[in-house]
Amino acid sequence: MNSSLNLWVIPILPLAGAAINGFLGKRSSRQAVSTIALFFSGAVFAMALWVAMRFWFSSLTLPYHEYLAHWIRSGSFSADFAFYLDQLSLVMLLVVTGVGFLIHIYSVGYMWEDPSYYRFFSYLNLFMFFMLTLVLANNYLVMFIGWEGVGLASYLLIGFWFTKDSAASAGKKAFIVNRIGDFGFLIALFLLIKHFGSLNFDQVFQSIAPLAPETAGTGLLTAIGILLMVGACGKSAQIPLYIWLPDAMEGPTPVSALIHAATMVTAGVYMVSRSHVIFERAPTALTVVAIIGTLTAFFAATIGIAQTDIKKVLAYSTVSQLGYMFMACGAGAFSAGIFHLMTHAFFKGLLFLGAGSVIHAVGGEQDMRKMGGLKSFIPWTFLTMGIATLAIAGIPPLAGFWSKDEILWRAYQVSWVYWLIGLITAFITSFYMFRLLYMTFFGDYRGAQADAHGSHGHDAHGHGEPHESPMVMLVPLMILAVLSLLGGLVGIGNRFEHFLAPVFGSVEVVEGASHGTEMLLMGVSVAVALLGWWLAYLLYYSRPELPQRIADALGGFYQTVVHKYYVDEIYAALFVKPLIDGSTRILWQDVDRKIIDTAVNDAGDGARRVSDEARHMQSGNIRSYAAWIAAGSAVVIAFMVWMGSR
Amino acid sequence: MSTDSLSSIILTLVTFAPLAGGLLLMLLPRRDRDIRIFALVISLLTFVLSLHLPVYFHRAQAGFQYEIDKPWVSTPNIHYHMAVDGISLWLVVLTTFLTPLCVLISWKSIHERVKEFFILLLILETALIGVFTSLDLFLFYFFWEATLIPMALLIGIFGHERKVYAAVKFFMYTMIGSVFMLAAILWLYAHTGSFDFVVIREQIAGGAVPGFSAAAQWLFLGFFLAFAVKVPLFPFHTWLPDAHVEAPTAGSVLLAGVLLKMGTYGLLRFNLGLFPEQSRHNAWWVMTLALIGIIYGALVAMVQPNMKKLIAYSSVSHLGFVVLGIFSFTQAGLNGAMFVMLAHGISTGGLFMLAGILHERRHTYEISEFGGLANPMPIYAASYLVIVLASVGLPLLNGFIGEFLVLSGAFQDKAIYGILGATGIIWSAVYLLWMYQRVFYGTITHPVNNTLGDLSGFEKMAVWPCAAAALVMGVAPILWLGAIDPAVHAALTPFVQVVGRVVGP
Amino acid sequence: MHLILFLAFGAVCVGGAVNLLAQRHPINSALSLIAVMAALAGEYLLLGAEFVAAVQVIVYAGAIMVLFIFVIMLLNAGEEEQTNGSRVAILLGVPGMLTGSVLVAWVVLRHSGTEAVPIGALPGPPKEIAQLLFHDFLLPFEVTSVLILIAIMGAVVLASKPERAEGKAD
Amino acid sequence: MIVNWVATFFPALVQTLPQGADYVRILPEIVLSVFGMIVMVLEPLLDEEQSQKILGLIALVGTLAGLGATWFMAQSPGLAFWNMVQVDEFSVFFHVLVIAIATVVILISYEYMAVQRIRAGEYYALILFGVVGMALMSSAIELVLIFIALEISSISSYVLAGFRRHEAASAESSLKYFLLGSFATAFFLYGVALMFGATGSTNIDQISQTLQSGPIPLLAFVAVAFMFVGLGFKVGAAPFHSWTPDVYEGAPAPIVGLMSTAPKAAAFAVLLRIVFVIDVHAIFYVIWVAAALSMTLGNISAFLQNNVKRLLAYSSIAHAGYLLVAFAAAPGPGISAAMFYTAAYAAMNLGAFAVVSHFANAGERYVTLEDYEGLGRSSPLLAATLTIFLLSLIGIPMTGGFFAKFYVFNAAMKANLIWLTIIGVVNGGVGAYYYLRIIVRMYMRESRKEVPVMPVPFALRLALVACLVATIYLGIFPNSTLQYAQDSAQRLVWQSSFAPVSAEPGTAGTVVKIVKSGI
Amino acid sequence: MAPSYVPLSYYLLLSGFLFACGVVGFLIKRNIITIFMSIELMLNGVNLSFVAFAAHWHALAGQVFVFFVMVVAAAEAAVGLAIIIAVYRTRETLNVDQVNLLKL
Repeated sequence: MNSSLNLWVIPILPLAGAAINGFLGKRSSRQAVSTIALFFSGAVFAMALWVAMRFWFSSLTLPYHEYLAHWIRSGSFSADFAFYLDQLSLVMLLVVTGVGFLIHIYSVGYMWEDPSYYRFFSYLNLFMFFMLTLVLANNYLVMFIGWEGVGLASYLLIGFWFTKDSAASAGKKAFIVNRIGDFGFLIALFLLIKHFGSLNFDQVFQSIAPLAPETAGTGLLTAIGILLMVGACGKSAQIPLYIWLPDAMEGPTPVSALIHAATMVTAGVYMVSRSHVIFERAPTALTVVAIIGTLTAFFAATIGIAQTDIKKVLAYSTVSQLGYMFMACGAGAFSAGIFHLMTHAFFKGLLFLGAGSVIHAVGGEQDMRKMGGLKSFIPWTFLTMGIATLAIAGIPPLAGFWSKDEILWRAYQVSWVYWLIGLITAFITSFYMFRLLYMTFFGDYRGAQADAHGSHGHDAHGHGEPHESPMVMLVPLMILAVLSLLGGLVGIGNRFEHFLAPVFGSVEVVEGASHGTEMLLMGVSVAVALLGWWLAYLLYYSRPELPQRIADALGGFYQTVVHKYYVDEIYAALFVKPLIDGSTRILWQDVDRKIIDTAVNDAGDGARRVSDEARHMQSGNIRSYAAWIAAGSAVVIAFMVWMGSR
Repeated sequence: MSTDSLSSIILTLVTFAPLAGGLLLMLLPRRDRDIRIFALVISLLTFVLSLHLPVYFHRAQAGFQYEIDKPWVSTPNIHYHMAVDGISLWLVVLTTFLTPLCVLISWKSIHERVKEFFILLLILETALIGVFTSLDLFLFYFFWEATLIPMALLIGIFGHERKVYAAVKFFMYTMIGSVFMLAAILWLYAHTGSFDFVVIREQIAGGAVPGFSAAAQWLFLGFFLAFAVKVPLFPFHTWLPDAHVEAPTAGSVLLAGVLLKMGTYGLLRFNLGLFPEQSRHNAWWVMTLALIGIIYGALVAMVQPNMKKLIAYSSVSHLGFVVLGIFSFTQAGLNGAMFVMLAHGISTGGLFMLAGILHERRHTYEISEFGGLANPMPIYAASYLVIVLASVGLPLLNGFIGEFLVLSGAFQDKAIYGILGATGIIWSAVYLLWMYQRVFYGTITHPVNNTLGDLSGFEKMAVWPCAAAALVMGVAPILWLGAIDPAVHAALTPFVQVVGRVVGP
Repeated sequence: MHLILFLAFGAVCVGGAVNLLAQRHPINSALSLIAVMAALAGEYLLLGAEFVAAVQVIVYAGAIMVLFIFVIMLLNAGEEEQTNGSRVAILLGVPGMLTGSVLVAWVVLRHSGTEAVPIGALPGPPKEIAQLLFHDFLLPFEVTSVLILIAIMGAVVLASKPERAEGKAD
Repeated sequence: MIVNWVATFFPALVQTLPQGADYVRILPEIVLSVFGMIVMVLEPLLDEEQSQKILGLIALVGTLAGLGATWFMAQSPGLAFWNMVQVDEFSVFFHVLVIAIATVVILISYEYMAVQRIRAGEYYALILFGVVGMALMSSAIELVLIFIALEISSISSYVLAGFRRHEAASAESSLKYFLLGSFATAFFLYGVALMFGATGSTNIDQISQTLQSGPIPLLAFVAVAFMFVGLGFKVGAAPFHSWTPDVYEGAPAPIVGLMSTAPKAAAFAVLLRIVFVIDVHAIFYVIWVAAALSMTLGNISAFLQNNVKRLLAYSSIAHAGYLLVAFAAAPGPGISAAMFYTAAYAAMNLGAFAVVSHFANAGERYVTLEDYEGLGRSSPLLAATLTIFLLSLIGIPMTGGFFAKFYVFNAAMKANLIWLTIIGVVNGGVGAYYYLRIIVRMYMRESRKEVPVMPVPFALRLALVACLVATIYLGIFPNSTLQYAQDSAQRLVWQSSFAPVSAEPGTAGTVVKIVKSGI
Repeated sequence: MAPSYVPLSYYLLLSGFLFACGVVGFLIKRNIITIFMSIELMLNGVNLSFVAFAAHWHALAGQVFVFFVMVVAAAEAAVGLAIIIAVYRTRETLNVDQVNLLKL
């Protein structure tokens, strides 16, 4: 029997931090603000660790339920504030609080100069609150609180520098695109309510578990699965709703690291994994997940090749890596997905923070073409980012290698097509990541000595030349670098899978025959990663003039890739513009004004016109009046005679 | 006074306290400050009195409570019959909650004919409360019509440029809509000999009304038309943007916050209560209109260049949710509809107050006149954001609960209703956040905006309760749903043929 | 005999009425109206209403018509101008009137037929009329005085020259 | 007393002389006539300044005495003067109404006379005498007397309409009223003649008995048609309404207040008796159409009206239409609804005209809507008062107009006149527009013209308060008035010598059925 | 006197004709005085009906009615002619088509 963990404290702590900083921060010093923010995010991390310890030392059995209070009650339907902890959420909990805490620390340094310092930490803590709610939810609706809430936090943080139009627009875009996904999510919830009468994970899954897997194409669970995937697409930036994530880089870099790489964007993966009971019984939905994941992984990676903005590269990389996770889920390897989620949180968080450090170093410049040769200026950053790059490229024995390989192997078991595309993506990933590394840290420094980008406030202490970040920023980098180095080791020998087995079911027994195949595939993928590295080395270090020539040779296609396949433009032309123009011209001007309101006013005018006509009966002439009387009486008499003689 | 004896007259007290205050106000000398304070005191007093209702309300009990039933006119048989159930209870409290805020928000903005303004406001409050508390159809109609004049005058006297057009349009539109209801009420009286809602309902349910089956559809339409204009349901909505844009802030707040609810309340109470059969037959097109309202209202709101018009069209959209929920005949749908009514009252009331605050400073509602306001007015921007998010339907704020329940209910009725309705959550994010961005984000384009002052004390007192209420309603909806749920369940008993739907979620 | 007399008086009546309409000078119209009234007095005699006939001649043809002629003279009314102020009167009023009269004529004929029913002994001795007038119809008779009072006052107020009391409203 | 004394000593005279009770039953008329004559006689004896005040006061006392006399009259219900008049609740109701209207009109005139410099003597005397006629109309049950009374009220109205005779408009108004009024009277008279021909009687009760005894002769149908034309004219019902706007526009404002209420009420009383006592069913269709036409035409025509008096004239046509709706409804609730309506209408319309006549100023210069702009600011109390009357005319709750309309439509609905009810309620909605225009002008527009606002004198204040109290009283406590109207309606239907109505579906039901089947 | 052998309907038709002539006169004549005379013509027509019906019913009430009509006619004539004079004073015309200040 578990004694109460008081899990509710976990989300409440950052909320308290957010509230304190939000209401009082404006009048407090930066030190006070950072103390509050760090205290609350640290405390929540400590508490997560404590929970994990208790589990580790077996004083806690999972899953663990905690009921807090009523929320919505309508008839027999109820959704209450209640929390749920199992191995899956424990992993998420640790990742979110851990990475979150590190990024809080980092932000103290990164945002120190910003005039809205308090606001940033308030938002950041708010984000933690919602993210933890999402992770710890006991039912879909509470999860939805977190789900929408992280969207809100993301909106606020992307638009943190709201005076920049692009930032404000990006925030709005993120929220709205997320809402489109939420639309699918909601419909899925309605289906669940309609057919299972509840949104509690336990109840829903218990009702579903006995059901047989549905045959392809039809069925309730398929619908629910696909709709949930729509929601996940929104949150986790998958095709076709990935478009907001690259724009989200308008936010401060720690935000990109925390929300748009490590935690929030993985919520979709978490949710799909959480709903694995549904997906496992809906093969079609699973296939959809796999296809979307695979396509996104490949598609986003190709865009990443041509990007020159350091954060944009990382953004597309994130999209691509999330695609991997969905590929895993689609292949039924939920634990592999979660594994990659975790390692990705480490190295992508690290990459973003490193990028932030770079940007910090070069005074706000984000264009890699204006960087170069930074390794001597910022060696620590270079070192940590290098580790992260190796990790994401899949060079053993770093974290990314283990998780990515697991996914590719599991995908191969489902279909070699997934594997192949995944492999190609791995090659591209390796290429653009090393491209990033070479362009940024090698060669000569191409940036301006004194920069004009003073708008962001984090670079106020004017730059003579690039300089290393303060320790408060470097320490999180180092910790994450260590995690990126070693984090993958927990997956050796399927230990991670075993850990999650109570959630996802036991690990399949791997046949001996395929063990060799697995080794082979592993070798191939390592080779591919090295190939990518080599190509990047070739193009961006030893023969830097080549990329331009290749670009020229490719011409239109290159342009298409640079412009991200014009997807934003296509969406704008297909949806946004018709919607706005149509609403303005057809709905508002035509239907509302011209038809409905005109009809109303015409009725009034018509009455007035009739009135004018009626008034002219009143000609002022006595004889006319007498005529009316005479004619009227004639009618009356005629009628009465008719009635009387009937 | 013991609570029991207070409970027996509390409705009368709550209903007529503002009127009495208004009459007293007439006698007061024209010293604006005193008048404002007096009006505030009266409205607060009414609010405090009205709190008696939820506090002593027996939540688990579905029927009418705090009932008073005294004969008023013997022939025709008109009774002074008032009572509240879980449905009307909250609408009364909503009214009394919003009125003091209206007084506060008008504190500085009304500086001419102050006395008249507050007298009208208080009279309006009485009429509004009366609409929700009266159970006698005559009494209901009485209060229903009585809301027209003070509202029209508030718009017409204290409004903006095209106030006369708007006031007349508002008046005529609703007047003509409601006469059909009068005809239907008269028919019911002629055939049942009673104006009493409960009596008539029982007679109809018992099949004791001669000629009812032939007339029922017309009666349904008679009531429906009056309510549809008030809601307003597409395509009867065009009075709303005009009325809102021209109305003074307090007028808009009450108009959106409470007056529109009269329509949906009427649909719920009377159309569903008296004509369950017809309601079911007509549900498909009513829901279609509601869906059109949701989507159409949102799309038109999206492209409005005028902030108040935008909010007005958003009301069309939101009220579409209410109607959708009501005509889904599901527990969730009706609960949700009720909750959207309350939530919309709070959040749209808040939005109108905020718009009014801006208008006071800049004398315009044009969105293009603003931009970058978050810098000079951070508190204002933050408050605005909270209300916007409540309106967008963010979980843990009030908008979400209602919309979720409504859509869930509609979905249970027919999937397509829920799906189309759910697009509304996308639209609301689109138009509100876009508007928010254009007003608050970016750089300041009009230098005068740099000098705008942040919220004043009175404005804070007016806006923050709304924000707080939005939060409380979002976090602890159970406080409201606890009373709503049994009442809705009772309202749905005539629909018990579809048992699964009713008792189900 | 009666029929001949009826027709004779009737012819005068009809002729007078038509002449009233046809004449353009009001004096001529007035004179034809007097003829109508005189002829009507004859009809009354035929119907046995001697007293009514006498009063008809004295009051109607005598007093009232004199008043008319007096006013015509006073105002020096000339020939009628043929203005067309009202198309409605011709287009709507006259046809309406014609339909009405045709219908009434039809009803009257249907009601009392055309047989020459003797319409009874003549019931009109002044004594009985007096009995009726001062007993059964006492109240209307008395009330008539109020009517006449009003008429007098009205005539005085309206016809008196506006110089006396009110002066010019400024 | 004297009569009793005479009776003791000259028993033979008892047969021929009216009894004491007979005089009591026309006491109000006697009192009013006497006061009228006093005013008339005193007029030449007083100089201009004095006469207006003193004669006004005397007239006022006269009407109040008339009200008192009505109380005495009410104590001895019954027939008088050999079935000439009948005193019952019905006639008492209209007596009180008509005399009360006259009282208020005199109060209103008090200021008006001074401003317009009108000769007071004849004016007040004519009002008093006119009221005699109107009062008699409501109690007369003999067509002769009805005719005379009608003429008294009409002729005094003709004269009063032309009282501002130096104004061309006033003279024209008078002429129009007179010519068309006489024209319509001739129709009424022809109807009486035909009714006499059809039944051999001019007494309403006898006529009704004769008609009940056998098949109704065709002549009676035509007779009722003619009488309806005459009375329809008097009440201003379409299509016999055309005189109203012109006459109201030209006549002095207080007199319009009088004309639009008192003679109308009296004419409605006559119409009620004729319609319900001389029960020729077919007329209900005519009334149905006239009601619908009046409402619609009156409301529609008023839309664009800029002259307030004229606007109120059109409104009075519309209100005549609403009243006729009650006529078209079954006798039971219909009669009482109509009676309530006349009372409520009198209160609110008179109030409105009181404000109009005060505001019109010398020579009635300020009677257009433009003149009313900004009145809410320059003269808030007056504007508020007018607003309440207008709201009552619209039919907004808390005012008499609301209950009046409500009762009327309720009656119509009871009688199953669904379409007429719908036409009525829609008209009630649409009609709100033009009243609203006045309110809009007063409150929502700024004054563009220099319009003098005079202080409200005491008498007018009194009149306004009286109207206001009546309007609001009827709007909140309609019960007693309605109860009284219902009792008298019951009596009216009972005494009309055919089967009781509300209990038996005989009369009411058949009427309803006939009307319903046709429409 | 000997009983009348003229059918009642003849009288009534004559009466109706006179009434109709009066109406037509009102409609087509322009001179106010003539119009007023038309009204008198109508009243005369009615009177004939009364007397005829009185004879028909042996009811003197009809004849009495005629007296009252005459009185009323006299009163109307007095007032009417006074009104006509008043109109003539203000408008200087007796043409009814020109007395149309008040309209619409």
